Amino acid sequence: MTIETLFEIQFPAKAERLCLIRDLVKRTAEEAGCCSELSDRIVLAVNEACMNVIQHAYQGDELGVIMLEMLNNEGKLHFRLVDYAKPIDLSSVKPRNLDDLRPGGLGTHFINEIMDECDMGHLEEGKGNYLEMIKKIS
Amino acid sequence: MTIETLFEIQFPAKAERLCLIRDLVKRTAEEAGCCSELSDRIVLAVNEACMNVIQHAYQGDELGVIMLEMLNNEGKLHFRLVDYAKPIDLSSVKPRNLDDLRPGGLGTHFINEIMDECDMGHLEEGKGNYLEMIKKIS
Amino acid sequence: MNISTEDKEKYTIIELEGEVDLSCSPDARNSILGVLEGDKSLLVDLAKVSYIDSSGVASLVEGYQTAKKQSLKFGLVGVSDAAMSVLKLARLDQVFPIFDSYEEYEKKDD
Amino acid sequence: MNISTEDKEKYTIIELEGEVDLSCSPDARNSILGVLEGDKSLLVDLAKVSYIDSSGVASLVEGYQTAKKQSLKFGLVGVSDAAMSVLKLARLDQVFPIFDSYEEYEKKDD
Ligand SMILES: Nc1ncnc2c1ncn2[C@@H]1O[C@H](COP(=O)(O)OP(=O)(O)O)[C@@H](O)[C@H]1O
Ligand SMILES: Nc1ncnc2c1ncn2[C@@H]1O[C@H](COP(=O)(O)OP(=O)(O)O)[C@@H](O)[C@H]1O
Repeated sequence: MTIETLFEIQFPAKAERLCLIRDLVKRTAEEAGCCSELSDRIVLAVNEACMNVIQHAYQGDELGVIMLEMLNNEGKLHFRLVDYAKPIDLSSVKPRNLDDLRPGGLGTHFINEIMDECDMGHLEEGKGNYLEMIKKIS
Repeated sequence: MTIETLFEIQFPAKAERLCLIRDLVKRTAEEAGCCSELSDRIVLAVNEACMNVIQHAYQGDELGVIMLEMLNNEGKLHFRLVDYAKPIDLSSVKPRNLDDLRPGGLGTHFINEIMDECDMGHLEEGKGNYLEMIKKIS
Repeated sequence: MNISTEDKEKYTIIELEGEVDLSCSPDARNSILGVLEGDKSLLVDLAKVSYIDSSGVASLVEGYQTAKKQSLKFGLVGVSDAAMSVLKLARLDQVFPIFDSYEEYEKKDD
Repeated sequence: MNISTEDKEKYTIIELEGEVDLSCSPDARNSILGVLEGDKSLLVDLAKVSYIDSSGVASLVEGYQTAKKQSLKFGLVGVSDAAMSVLKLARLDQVFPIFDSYEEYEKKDD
């Protein structure tokens, strides 16, 4: 059993940085063996997770830092996203009812649809929050 | 005075990862205001520095990890490259005499030609090595 | 992302091009709501959208709802594959009026 | 990187395409030395090289030196801007025989 670390990146919690992160995730997913369609979906989910950290955990504070780690665990891609914001209310993290049309409330739905497993929690000692996502790719 | 962290990435010391790192550095340099020609030169230098870590510091050990940090310090790009290999012999790090033609010995020459400042040293307690490079871009 | 706007007799076209993400979806939103404030029906052309995230989709939903309130027409035209797969994931492909071309819209609008 | 090889009457062409970096320069080196072992003169076509690092340049230097020892011809053809700027930085643009085209090489070779 081998877990391969693909990368771990820290970047400022700014919308302008997301494009770069998408490229990084897309290329790395394709190198790990994903087809273009699958890597596009994975990119969408990871992007939404980063957006949520920027908008909700850091509430737009651009001094915030996001850590994203990507691993390949024998055909399962693991993503670990960490922020150092105040501990969030985990019970508030849920999509809107899709039938109740309004702008917003889709990000968590996209993540849940695309990823096979998701786990969100607080870091020790109130240091921040994490989101772990797993996607089987082969 | 503001120092902007652009990213910090950790990745396995494998030649196959370099393409991704080049893309990341190129895009980030261009977003920081470099023209295409300047960003190509910066990419070349950072790539050579990573190659040297892979080939000489880790001597091909692909379990090694490389950390690359990129900052924008008011128009000066700072790169900090860290490895966790055995402390290297700093006096051995020099280019070949360019007139003495042989394969190899060009990487440090490229780095010195392209970057404005370079500083290499050991991490505390023999934990590894660092290379800091600075390039003025405006 | 690039936004371009074109005024037709009966409606306005907003063409979005490139990546519609959090860094620029507020601009898309402003353009969309701007046209609707001017009391014009709106077609948003998504043919050249290579990526759209939930914030871009939210701008479209807001446009759709605002148009409805003002009894204006709102539609999407030439939706790219990249945009369509995101709309489908949000189950909005069944909500938005979607047209292959301006001709198709004009025919149905008659 | 892509490597393609073409045998002409008086020389062999190796065309390198894409990024010639540490992950694939050993392949370029093997191809280059392989042709020279076969006692053929060699032109390396760099027209489609978008990136070359010092390990790629080292393979060219090794080819140049090996050819010289064996009294074979070695040259570079159609060097792309990306490759040329790296050769210049290494001051090898004055060392390698460089030709704009195969015709230029053949004319000079007569
Ligand atoms: N990383 C996060 N930190 C704090 N709250 C979050 C986070 N992610 C999601 N949430 C909460 O879950 C809700 C739904 O998120 P989402 O489905 O992505 O839609 P939106 O971000 O458009 O509201 C958000 O409004 C927010 O309250
Ligand atoms: N990161 C490093 N760790 C250890 N030794 C290094 C490092 N970088 C360079 N060196 C030493 O400096 C020499 C010259 O490096 P360089 O000019 O890049 O050429 P090359 O890598 O082709 O030998 C290397 O052969 C090596 O001995």
